[in-house]
Amino acid sequence: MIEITIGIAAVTMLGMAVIMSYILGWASKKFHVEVDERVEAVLEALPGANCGGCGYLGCSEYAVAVVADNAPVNQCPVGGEGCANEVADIMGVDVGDSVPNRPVVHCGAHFEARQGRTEYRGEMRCAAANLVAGVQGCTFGCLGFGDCVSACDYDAIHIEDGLAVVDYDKCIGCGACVKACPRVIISMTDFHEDKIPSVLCSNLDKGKDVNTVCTKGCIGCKACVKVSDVFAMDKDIAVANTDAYRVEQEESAVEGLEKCPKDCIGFIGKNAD
Amino acid sequence: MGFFGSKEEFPGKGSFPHGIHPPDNKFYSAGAAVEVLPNPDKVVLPLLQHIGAPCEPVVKPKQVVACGEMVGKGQAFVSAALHSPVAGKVKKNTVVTLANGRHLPAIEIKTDGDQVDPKDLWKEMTATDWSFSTVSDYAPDEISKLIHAAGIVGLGGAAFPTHVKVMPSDKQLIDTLLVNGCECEPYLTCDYRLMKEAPYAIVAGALLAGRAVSAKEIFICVEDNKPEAIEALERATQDTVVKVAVVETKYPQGSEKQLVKAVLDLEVPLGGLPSAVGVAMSNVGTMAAVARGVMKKGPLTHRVVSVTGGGIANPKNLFVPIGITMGELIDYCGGLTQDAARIIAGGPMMGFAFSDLNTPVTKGTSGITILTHAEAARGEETSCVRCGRCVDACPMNLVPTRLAMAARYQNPELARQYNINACFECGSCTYVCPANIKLVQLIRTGKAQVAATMKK
Amino acid sequence: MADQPTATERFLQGILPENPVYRQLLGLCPTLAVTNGMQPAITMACSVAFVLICANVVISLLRNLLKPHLRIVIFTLTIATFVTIADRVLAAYLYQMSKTLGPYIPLIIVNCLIICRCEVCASKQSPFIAASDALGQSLGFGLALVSIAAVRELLGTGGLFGYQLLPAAWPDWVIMVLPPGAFITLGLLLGLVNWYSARKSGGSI
Amino acid sequence: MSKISEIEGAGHEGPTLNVAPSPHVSDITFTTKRMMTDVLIALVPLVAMSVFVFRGYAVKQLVVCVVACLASEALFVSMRGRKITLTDCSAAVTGIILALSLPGTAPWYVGALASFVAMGIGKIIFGGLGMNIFNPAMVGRAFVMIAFASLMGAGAYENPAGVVDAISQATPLNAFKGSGVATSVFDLFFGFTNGSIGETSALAALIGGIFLCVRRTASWEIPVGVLSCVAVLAGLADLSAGAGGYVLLHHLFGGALLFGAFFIATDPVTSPLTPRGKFIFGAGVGALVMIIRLFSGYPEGVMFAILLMNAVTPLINRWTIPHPMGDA
Amino acid sequence: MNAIQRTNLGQAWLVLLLALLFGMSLAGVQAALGPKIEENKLKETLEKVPVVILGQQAADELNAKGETLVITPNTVAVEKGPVTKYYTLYKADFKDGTLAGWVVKTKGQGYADKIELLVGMDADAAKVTGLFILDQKETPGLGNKIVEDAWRAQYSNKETTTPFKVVKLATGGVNEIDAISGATISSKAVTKFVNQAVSDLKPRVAQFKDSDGKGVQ
Amino acid sequence: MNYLIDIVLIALSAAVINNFVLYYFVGICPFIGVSRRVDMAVGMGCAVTFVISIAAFLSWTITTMVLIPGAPISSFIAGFFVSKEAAATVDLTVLSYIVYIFSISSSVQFVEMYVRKFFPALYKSFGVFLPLITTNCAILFACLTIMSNVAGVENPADAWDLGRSLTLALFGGIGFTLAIVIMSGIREDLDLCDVPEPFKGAAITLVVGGILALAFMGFTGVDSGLRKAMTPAEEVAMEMSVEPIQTAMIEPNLQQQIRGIND
Repeated sequence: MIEITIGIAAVTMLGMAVIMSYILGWASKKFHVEVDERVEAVLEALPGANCGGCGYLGCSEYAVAVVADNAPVNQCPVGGEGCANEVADIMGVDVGDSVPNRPVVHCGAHFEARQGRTEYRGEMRCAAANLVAGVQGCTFGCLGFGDCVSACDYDAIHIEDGLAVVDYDKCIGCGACVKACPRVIISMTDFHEDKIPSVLCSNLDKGKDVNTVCTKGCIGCKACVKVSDVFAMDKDIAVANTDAYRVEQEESAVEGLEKCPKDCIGFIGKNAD
Repeated sequence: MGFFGSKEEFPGKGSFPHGIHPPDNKFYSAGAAVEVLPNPDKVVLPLLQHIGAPCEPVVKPKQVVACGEMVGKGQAFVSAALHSPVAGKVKKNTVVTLANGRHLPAIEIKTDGDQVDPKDLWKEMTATDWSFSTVSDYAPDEISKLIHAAGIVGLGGAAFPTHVKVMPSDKQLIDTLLVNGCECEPYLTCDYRLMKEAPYAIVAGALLAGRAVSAKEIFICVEDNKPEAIEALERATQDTVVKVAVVETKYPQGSEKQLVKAVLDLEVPLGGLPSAVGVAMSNVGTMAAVARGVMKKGPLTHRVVSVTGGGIANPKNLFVPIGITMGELIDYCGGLTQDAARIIAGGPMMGFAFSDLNTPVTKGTSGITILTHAEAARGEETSCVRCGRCVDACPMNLVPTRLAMAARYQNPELARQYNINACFECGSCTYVCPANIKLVQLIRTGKAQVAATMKK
Repeated sequence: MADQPTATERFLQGILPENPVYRQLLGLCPTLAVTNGMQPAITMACSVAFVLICANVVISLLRNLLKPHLRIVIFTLTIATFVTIADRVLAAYLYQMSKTLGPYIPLIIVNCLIICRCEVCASKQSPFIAASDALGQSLGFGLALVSIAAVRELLGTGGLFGYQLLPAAWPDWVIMVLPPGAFITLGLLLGLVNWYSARKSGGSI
Repeated sequence: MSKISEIEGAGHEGPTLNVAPSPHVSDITFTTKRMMTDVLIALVPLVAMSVFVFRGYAVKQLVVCVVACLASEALFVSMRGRKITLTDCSAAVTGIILALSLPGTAPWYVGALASFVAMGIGKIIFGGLGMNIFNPAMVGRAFVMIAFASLMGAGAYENPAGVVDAISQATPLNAFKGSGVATSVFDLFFGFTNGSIGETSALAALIGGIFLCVRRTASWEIPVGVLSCVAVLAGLADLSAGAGGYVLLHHLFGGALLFGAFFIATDPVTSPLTPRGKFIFGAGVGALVMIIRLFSGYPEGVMFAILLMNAVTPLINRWTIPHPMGDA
Repeated sequence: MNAIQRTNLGQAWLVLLLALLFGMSLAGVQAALGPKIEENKLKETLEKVPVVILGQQAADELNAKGETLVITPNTVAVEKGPVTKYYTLYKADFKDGTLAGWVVKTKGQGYADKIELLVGMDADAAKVTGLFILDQKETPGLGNKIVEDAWRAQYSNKETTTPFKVVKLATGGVNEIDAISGATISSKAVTKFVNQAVSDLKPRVAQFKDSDGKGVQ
Repeated sequence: MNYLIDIVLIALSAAVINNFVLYYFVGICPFIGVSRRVDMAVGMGCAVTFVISIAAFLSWTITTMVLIPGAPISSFIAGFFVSKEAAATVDLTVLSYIVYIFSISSSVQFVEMYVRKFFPALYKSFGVFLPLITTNCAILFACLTIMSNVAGVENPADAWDLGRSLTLALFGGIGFTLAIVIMSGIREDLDLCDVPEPFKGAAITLVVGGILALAFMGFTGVDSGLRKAMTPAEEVAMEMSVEPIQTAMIEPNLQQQIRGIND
């Protein structure tokens, strides 16, 4: 009796398995849909748990997103690091070896430097305050309400005395603050060295107009450009050529920095005072 | 409903759904007759005072310009020319920040040489001898060209170039011209004084504009809290096709979509202009400027500005050159009082607060409202309790709290679902909000977010 | 590939840092369903441990034979087999408990925790490592179940394992042993765990 | 410009200017606090009636719930490190509504736990005032209703040894569901029956509710939706099953219907935003109340109905986005 | 070889092998444990039969003596108009062959879910000897009080001549059952099932008096 | 009439009263994972409802045809080897779990491929949810419930037919959809709320789920209330009647006779 039950159980299971795999195999050929082979490859590399932990609807959607929309390769919580590396290999994404790309705030004015700052009674966010004239005299500089701070997931940017300051030890260069700034004074810059010189002003007006709104604004006097080739003029504002900057030029940059009558050039980055 | 207007005169109900009834506070300056300001030492003319493309300067520094000479040329179709209100010498190019936050290049002119007395201009305006009969002498496209040449834009606040509005068009037939004299903004009285003191110029302008668009009917729409203006206009419109439509005093009655609804019972399609339903609309001040621009060939160089509110020593209505700084106007009206709290370009509902008194008066500046601390008082912001007051107030039938929260929590998708772009920022929701949330400001940031995602 | 954790590390990881319930939110169905008492919770934890360990070891032994597109089928087959065995054993030796747990024992088959461990660990590691990983994960799962069950049973019946612990005047919060109590308890405990780990890493509320 | 520059000069006695977004004026007479005060005023007739009918029982519940609500709000808000905002009166409103929805016989810990849950799980966990999805008072009440079923169930309202007349009777709805006995409509209207301490008097609920609607603190669409839907369904039930002495008015005046319709369902935070949505919400509450009253094991369904409709409020909002003016 | 590999079945050889193995092993497990499980199922009911018929004390005494009742299960179908209701009726005999009593297994809709219960009757079905709730999911704290001894004891040793009746406050009437406070529905449901079972089976038990299990095999 | 009442009550019970998610806790993973947006929730709900119906059909068929003792197919096969009577006792229910999960995953895969090939638009809107469903407990739970009502019943007349099974599955799926759509609506609103940091995400979702479960408890007993309301009065009287209409049939019990407890 037991033998019979075991036998029939085995036959049933085998029969089912044969039928199912035959039908599925037939279907996979019959219903084959052409897809990007990288999608298939990524899908293979993913665990296939379809847990939705990546924020996409299952593994296949994530695979499509990786291939088509350049979604980050490390989103799979089930597969973890190993899986991320495999996916990265398929996609040919270069993970290491690049120069750190970090945000730079192009404004150096704290509260006391800002002329014509008024009491503002509105929504305390930069995006909102930017719509009201006269929150401060300068229409270019940092508003200091910290939209960038709330955009940062890494606690790497703070408002200090009315000015956004990046903490380069914590910053991972995700660029969220750049997107958050309504005045577009934060830009992503390659840090070839730990600290780089930067012109801490974004005011494009002529010197006279700058002076009426800020005591630390670039007035386009060209003092820095004259003594150092690190700096160049872009119409009425000086800019630091950070892409070409290397540590050997530090002395030259310091010279330009010291020449600035408005004290609006500084070093930024790790270990910068 | 109206004092004078009877229901039969226009198809609408004289009102629109929702809206609010803020105290109008027009008593400050309603009684003050328009005074003419003497020419200032200098004027600053920003190169973009209208909606559209900025104009190109046609003068060089140190050049001497005459009174009314063109200094900026509108190159694009939607643009307006700029004329100097004074004779003088062009100084170095400069930049100014307008009250609405725009940071722009500007032409500064130092007053020098032979001046036209602005009093004469005002006299011309208030004259009763505007000849209505000569209107038919002008061809429609000639009117439009003359308006373009005079650099006339909407003087109600939006500053849309008027020649575009009155351009005769085969595509969009216009039946009705609505002349907007509602002035629903509290405090402001410049349109009221103009209607009272210069009704004939307004009617002449309306007839000209009506001819330009071949309108069959012309209504001058006035709220029922301005009986004297209505009376003056009734007198001026006698024996003309122009009718005075009296509408309910309600904010924002002066908004174009709401006025079309109130007077003609038509709904302007979402995202469309009144022309989509065969309506052209223009402000009373614009009409007066049109009359002068067409009949006297005089460019738009001066306008009426109210300086009003509890924070100014002597509230006045002034006839001022465009380009004069706000500070001079305040100065002329006796300066600020001790409890002045906020200076606003425009009215308190949609105007822009500013702090730099060097901000120039532009074509769109209808007034300067100076509020005291008590008038500008606003409770501390608390949480939204979703009471729905803003929904009841919104003249566009939107859900402002949702729009604001979508903006605050940066959810442009939700904002779009709730039709954020239909909002024209009238401020009714913020006025009624019991939680004192800055709804309009948030909605404005939301619009920016939506625009940013649309671009992607 | 990065350094693979050792067997001990994997074991320890599973208990707290990668707790299947509190950190990975895996296997919530049984977590909610059987935690109205300590006894069913512990029985469930043991069943899951049995299935997880057996499945992990078997999959680990088969790992070189797995074909990518068929691996999930094989996982489910293996898991279902061991679940059936666990179910039958419970029915034979702990009949009342098996009745109490009802369909939640067979539902272990679709417990994401097990598929996840098979995928992440067992299909790539040797049987020993796989077993220690499974043990750690099941311990973590058990801990989570016991913690929830403790709160629910204590508040809901005034005692643990059926023994009265709180004073007799304690009014039993019947809701705690009912479905809403399960959701709310797990939600609050999850919040507590998040708060604690955030505080440890210096975040604020 | 001389005078202006004097005014502008910093540090002088001149006016202090500020800037703000438009609009620059606001209706300062109508604030959130005034809304809450309105609700408190509207609750006065109900509180008075409950104290009149239930005497000490009512006073005890009111004190326990209000104190517990204020204390838990303070506790939870300070746990989040936020400013304590007891002065907005919202916690007090929740406390009173919660107390009014409890039976007079319930022991003190029922009210205390309900308040604690209402504030914690019903309100603060969602972010505090204005953020909660469910009506906090109803979350608290539902929690204790299930937790202490024997103290909160229909039968528990009766206490033969009670010193107050009302409390020794069965609640009207339970009397009907259990044994088919219909209480007189007169008693239901004035409130001389047993029940949750605040729900008995239809008259008091009507007075307070109409006050709220007139003040526009509550939207009239919701009570109208609830009552019209209940009236229609109760009428149909009467017609189909034969009233058994229990008529439409019993359904309208009995139980917590009026109290719920005017005071709990109208909670603006947890009801839809638009007038149309509010009416749908009200009608949904009415329908669920009747389903639960007629078919389920519970004699009364106002609490469950409101919680269920609170849950679908986001969906109602989503599906009743008004068409802006000019949108075809 | 390649041809085989390319076919679907060839690819899935491991699946097939495992299916075969697992199927066999499961059948083996079932064969080993199946009887035990079946026994558990029966025991669950049968264990209660002496208690329900004789009462806890007498059952314990019997147990202490090492004696057991001989229990014969029967299925009874009662047709009531369109519906047919099935009961499991257990006949319990003492070792000496005398009839000890009857136990009916019945179930029906309670407040939350089905309630399954055993009703014991004496040899003539003249008295209800006891009640046992096998399975219920009534509200904890309220309806689930039906399992408590004190409440169930109300049914013991009551004549079956009048149906049981649920009352809120017992007035001392015949066969009155005190409702559980706040759980009238559960109390009524159980009482209804008892009344039904008694009325349906009381006239039938005589037909089973002769069946001793062997007879009906 | 009775059958109809049965169907209505099974449907109501599965969809609302004993909601799969809020009462039985099955399908919690997608309930928390895929409830962030309403349109996703609707897609997920539809996909689950669809698959659960297919799975119910398969499991009912396999259970009655193959697994239960005396099932036609297995006893036919067994009949080759042993006597008819012995073949009828072959009990394969031990295989049920493995067979169910096997058929669920295969049918999901099949449906996914089919939809993807022939209805790409449909696939885009709800097909992407299909693979997520294999590991959704709700499907297996429905199969198990059907099994316990087919194989575990004592009286053959109580065993569910295909209609009841499909009703359970379909309305179980609808109940799941209801719960997940309500939850997604709430979660979209929660995005605009200042939820304390530790509670963001799954924790607040679970708490909301708890309150939802609380609210759904209001429906407890609606099924018996409805049954009472729907059953004609004379039938109630008949069921309660003391005298059966027809003579009772006597059937030998199939169960093995057990003597005493300790044998």
